[in-house]
Amino acid sequence: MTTESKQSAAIAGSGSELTLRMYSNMQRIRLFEEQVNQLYTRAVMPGLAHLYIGEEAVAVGICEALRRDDYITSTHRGHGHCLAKGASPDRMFAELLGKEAGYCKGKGGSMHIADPASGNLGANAIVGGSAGIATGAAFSAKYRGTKQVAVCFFGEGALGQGLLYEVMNLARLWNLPVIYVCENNMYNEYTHFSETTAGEILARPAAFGIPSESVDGQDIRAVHTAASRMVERAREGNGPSFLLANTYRYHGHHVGDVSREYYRAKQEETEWRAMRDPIQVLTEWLLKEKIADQSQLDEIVAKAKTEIDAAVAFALQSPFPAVDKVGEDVYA
Amino acid sequence: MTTESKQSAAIAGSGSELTLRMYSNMQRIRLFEEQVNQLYTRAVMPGLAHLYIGEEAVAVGICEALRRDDYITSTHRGHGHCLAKGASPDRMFAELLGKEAGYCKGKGGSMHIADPASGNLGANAIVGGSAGIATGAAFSAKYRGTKQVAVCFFGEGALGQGLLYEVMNLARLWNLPVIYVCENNMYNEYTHFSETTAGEILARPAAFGIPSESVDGQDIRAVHTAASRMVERAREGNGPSFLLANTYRYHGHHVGDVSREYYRAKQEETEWRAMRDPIQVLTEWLLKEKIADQSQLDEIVAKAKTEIDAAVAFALQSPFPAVDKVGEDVYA
Amino acid sequence: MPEVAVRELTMAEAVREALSEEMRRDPSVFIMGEDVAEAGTPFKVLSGMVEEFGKSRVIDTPISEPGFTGVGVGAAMTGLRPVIDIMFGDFLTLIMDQLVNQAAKVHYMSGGAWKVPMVLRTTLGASRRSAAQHSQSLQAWLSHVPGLKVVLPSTPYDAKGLLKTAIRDDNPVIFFEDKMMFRQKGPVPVEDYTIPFGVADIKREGDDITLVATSSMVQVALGAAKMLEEIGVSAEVVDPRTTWPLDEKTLIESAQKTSRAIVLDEGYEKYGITAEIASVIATGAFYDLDAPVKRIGAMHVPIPFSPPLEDATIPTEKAVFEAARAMCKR
Amino acid sequence: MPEVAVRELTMAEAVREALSEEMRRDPSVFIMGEDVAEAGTPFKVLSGMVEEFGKSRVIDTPISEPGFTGVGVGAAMTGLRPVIDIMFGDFLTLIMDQLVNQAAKVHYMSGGAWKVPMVLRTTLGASRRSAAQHSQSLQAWLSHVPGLKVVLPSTPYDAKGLLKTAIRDDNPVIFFEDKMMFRQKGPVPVEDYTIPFGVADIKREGDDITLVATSSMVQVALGAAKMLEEIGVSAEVVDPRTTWPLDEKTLIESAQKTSRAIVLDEGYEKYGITAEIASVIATGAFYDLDAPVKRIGAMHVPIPFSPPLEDATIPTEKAVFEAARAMCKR
Ligand SMILES: Cc1ncc(C[n+]2csc(CCOP(=O)(O)OP(=O)(O)O)c2C)c(N)n1
Ligand SMILES: Cc1ncc(C[n+]2csc(CCOP(=O)(O)OP(=O)(O)O)c2C)c(N)n1
Ligand SMILES: [Mg+2]
Ligand SMILES: [Mg+2]
Repeated sequence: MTTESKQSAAIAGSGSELTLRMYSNMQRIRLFEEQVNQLYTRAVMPGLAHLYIGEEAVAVGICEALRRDDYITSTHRGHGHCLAKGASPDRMFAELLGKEAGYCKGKGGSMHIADPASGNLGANAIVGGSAGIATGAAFSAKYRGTKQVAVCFFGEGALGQGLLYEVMNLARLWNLPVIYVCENNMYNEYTHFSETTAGEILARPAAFGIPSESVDGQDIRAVHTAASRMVERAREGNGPSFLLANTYRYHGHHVGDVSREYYRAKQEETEWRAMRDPIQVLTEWLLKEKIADQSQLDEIVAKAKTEIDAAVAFALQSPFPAVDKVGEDVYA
Repeated sequence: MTTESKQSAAIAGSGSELTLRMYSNMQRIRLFEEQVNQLYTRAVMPGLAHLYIGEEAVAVGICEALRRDDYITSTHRGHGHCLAKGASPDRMFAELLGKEAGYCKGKGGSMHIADPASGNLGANAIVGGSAGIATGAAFSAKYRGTKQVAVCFFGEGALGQGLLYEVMNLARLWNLPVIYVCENNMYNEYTHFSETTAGEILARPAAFGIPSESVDGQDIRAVHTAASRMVERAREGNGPSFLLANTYRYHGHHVGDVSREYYRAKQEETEWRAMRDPIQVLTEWLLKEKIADQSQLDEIVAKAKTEIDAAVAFALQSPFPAVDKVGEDVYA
Repeated sequence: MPEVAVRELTMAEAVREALSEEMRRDPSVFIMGEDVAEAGTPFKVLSGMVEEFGKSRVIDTPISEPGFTGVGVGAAMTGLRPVIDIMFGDFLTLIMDQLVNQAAKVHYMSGGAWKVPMVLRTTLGASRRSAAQHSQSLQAWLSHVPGLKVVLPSTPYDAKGLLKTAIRDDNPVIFFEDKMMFRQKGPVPVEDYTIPFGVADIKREGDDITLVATSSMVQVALGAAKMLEEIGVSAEVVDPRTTWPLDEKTLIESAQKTSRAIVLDEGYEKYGITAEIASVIATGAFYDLDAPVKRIGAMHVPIPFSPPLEDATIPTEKAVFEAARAMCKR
Repeated sequence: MPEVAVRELTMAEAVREALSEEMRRDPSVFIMGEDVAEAGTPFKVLSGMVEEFGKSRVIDTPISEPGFTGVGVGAAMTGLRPVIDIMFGDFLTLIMDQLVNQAAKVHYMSGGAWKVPMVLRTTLGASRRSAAQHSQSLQAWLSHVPGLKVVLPSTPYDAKGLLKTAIRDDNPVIFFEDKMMFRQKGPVPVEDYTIPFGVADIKREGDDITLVATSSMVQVALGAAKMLEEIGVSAEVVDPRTTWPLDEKTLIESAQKTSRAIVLDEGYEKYGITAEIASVIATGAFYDLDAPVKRIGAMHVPIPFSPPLEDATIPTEKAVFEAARAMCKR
């Protein structure tokens, strides 16, 4: 499988199966999230969810540079990471609806989906809470000599958590194969990141001796190229890196956050959607480079739609866990 | 009092009352600590203590740039900070012996001495634990418009605590009058700081946009000059700074740490004592500049010795708190 | 209380009114936390306050709970009265050092020289389908710590009066608000009033059994009491209102009167609030009890997301009713 | 236990032996913490281990408790068995999020998909003149949390057997060692053995009163039992050994037999370990108790530095003796 990631690194930026797979996965995430929003508005989904729409290129561009047995840790806004790393939509929807068939038997929900089969150590509802776990997975990979890599996804709000600096220091001291991916969508909930973040973001990892880059998070080929470099570095034993991906969430902080004018301008939203949409950016490139024509792309979307619709149907019809399951899985 | 600090800043580096006062205060701290060591070996002092011997120039050089109503937070190695900020040895010794006359009525001990009268918010036995308190005192000074400054003393080991990065970010965002003083004596207990600290120390505050300098912590005139600049900056409303003072502790991590060969070479200790002693460095300068002759300096030491001996005597003869005092001061 | 003008306020409005009145009264009071200003917190408890008091007194922070709680401690030591906002009680895990090793101990360790007049507002309670990291009720941890005071209001009236007392108190006070109660209405007098700490409130008088309940569980107890009434069991509902200081006397006297007691709290039952209160009653009313004191708290599992599972972990009116019925042999 | 070769080891030696044997047996076990390698911890508990196992398995860390505890959680999820060393139990305040919101919940939140076989060794206990931030016994907090197991050994024999069980357990286990007991000797068999969790140990048989004691308090209880013997009171000393899981049956049966119980723990008494155990006994032995269950824990004050004051805050043999004498009406 190493070869796959080597190859993907090599051919990133050129036309390829990979690029079409990335196109497909971004579409799958977007369709997945649109369904989540539906399920919420239709009051079928318990609780809330944080949509990844607008940020698809980050999760997909990075996860396509990983092996299936590499690790990721995810966040409250984690559906995109989970799908990109290889989870299937049916069990994800089932989890979001609290059903027995869900990845966590309904016990975790949207903010805690995890999947050992695809190396997903889990979403986390504590901002920055998984920085230690990702770093520990990298420590473990090095200790066991498996050449696995760990990716820690977090929003720029997690830059406020001291834990991140503690583990970046450890990762550099011990030369661990971990990549810290900061998804800067510019908002910590309802507060602009400029009000919460002093100095230069990239100077923070640099202060611990960790190589860092920033990338246009809406350009999946750029994300994938940068990620592939960092994955190689980690796999070769050259230690941690930090990737700052500048991106934007189209929807509210969570599905219930609908009137947003008090913290961000409608125009800002429309501009990003119109000019910086990651799917559109890749579409234009694919067509320009003649890697695919519109009909092929439509076909991909149609396939994705079928898959997602079927997944929702599966989740809706599958049963809740029996109440007596509540006491199971507390202890291994 | 502002004038005093202005003045001290101005005349730092030239001969002066100030320089002789700094000489005297370094001697007082050293004599104080030698007595603490005695009290421990004579088994008169309960528990342990962390001696400041070798690091005197840092506390004195910085505190001489402060007003009495400025704030400091201190550490487990805090006797030097406490004396330098203006506490008196008699009540300090009384506290170290757990006596009623101590600054904390015996309830705090060596690791928790505090003194509102001299702006000492307290020593802290949690490494890095006072970073929030110092930053909060600076926030308060700004909120109340008092032009007070807060100094946060901590050892380089506290660079491992995430809290420090959280509050440096806040201090820069809110432009708070706080100075973070990292006393790098090269050891976190029994581990060399190079094993625990990745990257460049000064790059850490810089990453949060905080101006930083490093200084020879054994040259009190250099420490005082740098500190005075930072105090002025804070007082003028220009926000936080970070001072890295490179220094060395002559004794063990605590009074009981006597066989140290397994973590540091005897030669390293002797070299620092012989070539980098802060008192000796200042003495030579004072004599060379003819600011004082040996007899004047001997007189200062004699006075200091008398003061410290009297303080010890006072503490030894003063009573323990009555047992029924144990339940007082839990709630204000 | 005397005849005064009274109107209905939600719990959120009562909290906001208490904060606003205290901030008008005392310029040293300020609010600090995540999304407290324009957003007025995700629960909208503070809506409008930044408009009145400005960004210098209603302060948005980065997502740095230990950092800004520490700033609160230092500000409190130096002349201010911070009200720190911790969005979810689950995040107390991040600030235990600042609360327990710093705020709670400063006054004692300094021999009374420094004090920490800080209020820390946070939330408790499950059943919002928020899963294991956003649903805990961790009041037991803080009630265990000398130097802290712990407040658990169960009505808008209590919330306003207790919060004013908390802000005027010279010690660190942890103030827990039930997320599910924010929209619940109750009568609140127009006049200024405070409620002393350590004074339990009898929410309902009764003779056959005592239901001691905190915060969110007071409504559950009152609901169970109604059901019990229908089968002829008269239940007394007692709300300690503060777990530290704890009004042991009122709890014990009620149990002595009814000779039976059930203790309810939404925190985990094991080693929780119910353990302390049950043991206080079992000791204080030892010679009057007809049955062992019964404890009902959250099931000993992380709180699950799935609605049927989550509902099974929280004490319900029905569970309390059944337990009480059994104790009263009906 | 059967006839086996036995020698005297200190508590520190027993802990070290358990760790060393498990590390020889299982290469996935490693130790991580501050000054654990060459220094062998400030208490010298791990002296010599780095020489045998090397720096890749006995790992010195920066002073980053939340960071390296988090690394432990991630390592445990991915095939290793970390033993994390937290020098003073007081520093648990810094890692509550990693322990409570992460380690304790990962297995449940993932529906059993991931597990966290991690041991966290830390210390408890006062009377070392270390003052308020280096003397606490915070086991009550962790016993309150579903998903964690909590171990409190009181002898070298128990320490070795329980630590081996902890390392082989697939769940996060918090293992508390009393700093004052490290040099205390006791018999430890040469052969490999483990001690199951949730099984209390009767340290001394007796008929008139039950003294339930944890960790450091077991010696206090045994001392008091000796004094009681002299006045003709036969005390039974029961050590739960683990507060979660808790062997309620043995505790209750002992109290039923003696009809009187005192519960001892060095943590703060209020909302502490003694509350849960006292309430379990008061309920389980309700119809057999001649007197209310008595609780004796640390005084509700931050632990003072001054020797006469500190000594007044900790349960003593004399205090236990007096309480027991009064309960037995002698
Ligand atoms: C420790 C902690 N503090 C606060 C919260 C509440 N909260 C949930 S998401 C969020 C904002 C996170 O912003 P960011 O990290 O940028 O992620 P984004 O939502 O933008 O993807 C906050 C404050 C939390 N879950 N955890
Ligand atoms: C949070 C925390 N972790 C560990 C300790 C134990 N400890 C006390 S001092 C010390 C080393 C501190 O080193 P440094 O900060 O460089 O200060 P120095 O002793 O060198 O002055 C440690 C690890 C502590 N007191 N607090
Ligand atoms: Mg964001
Ligand atoms: Mg040091």
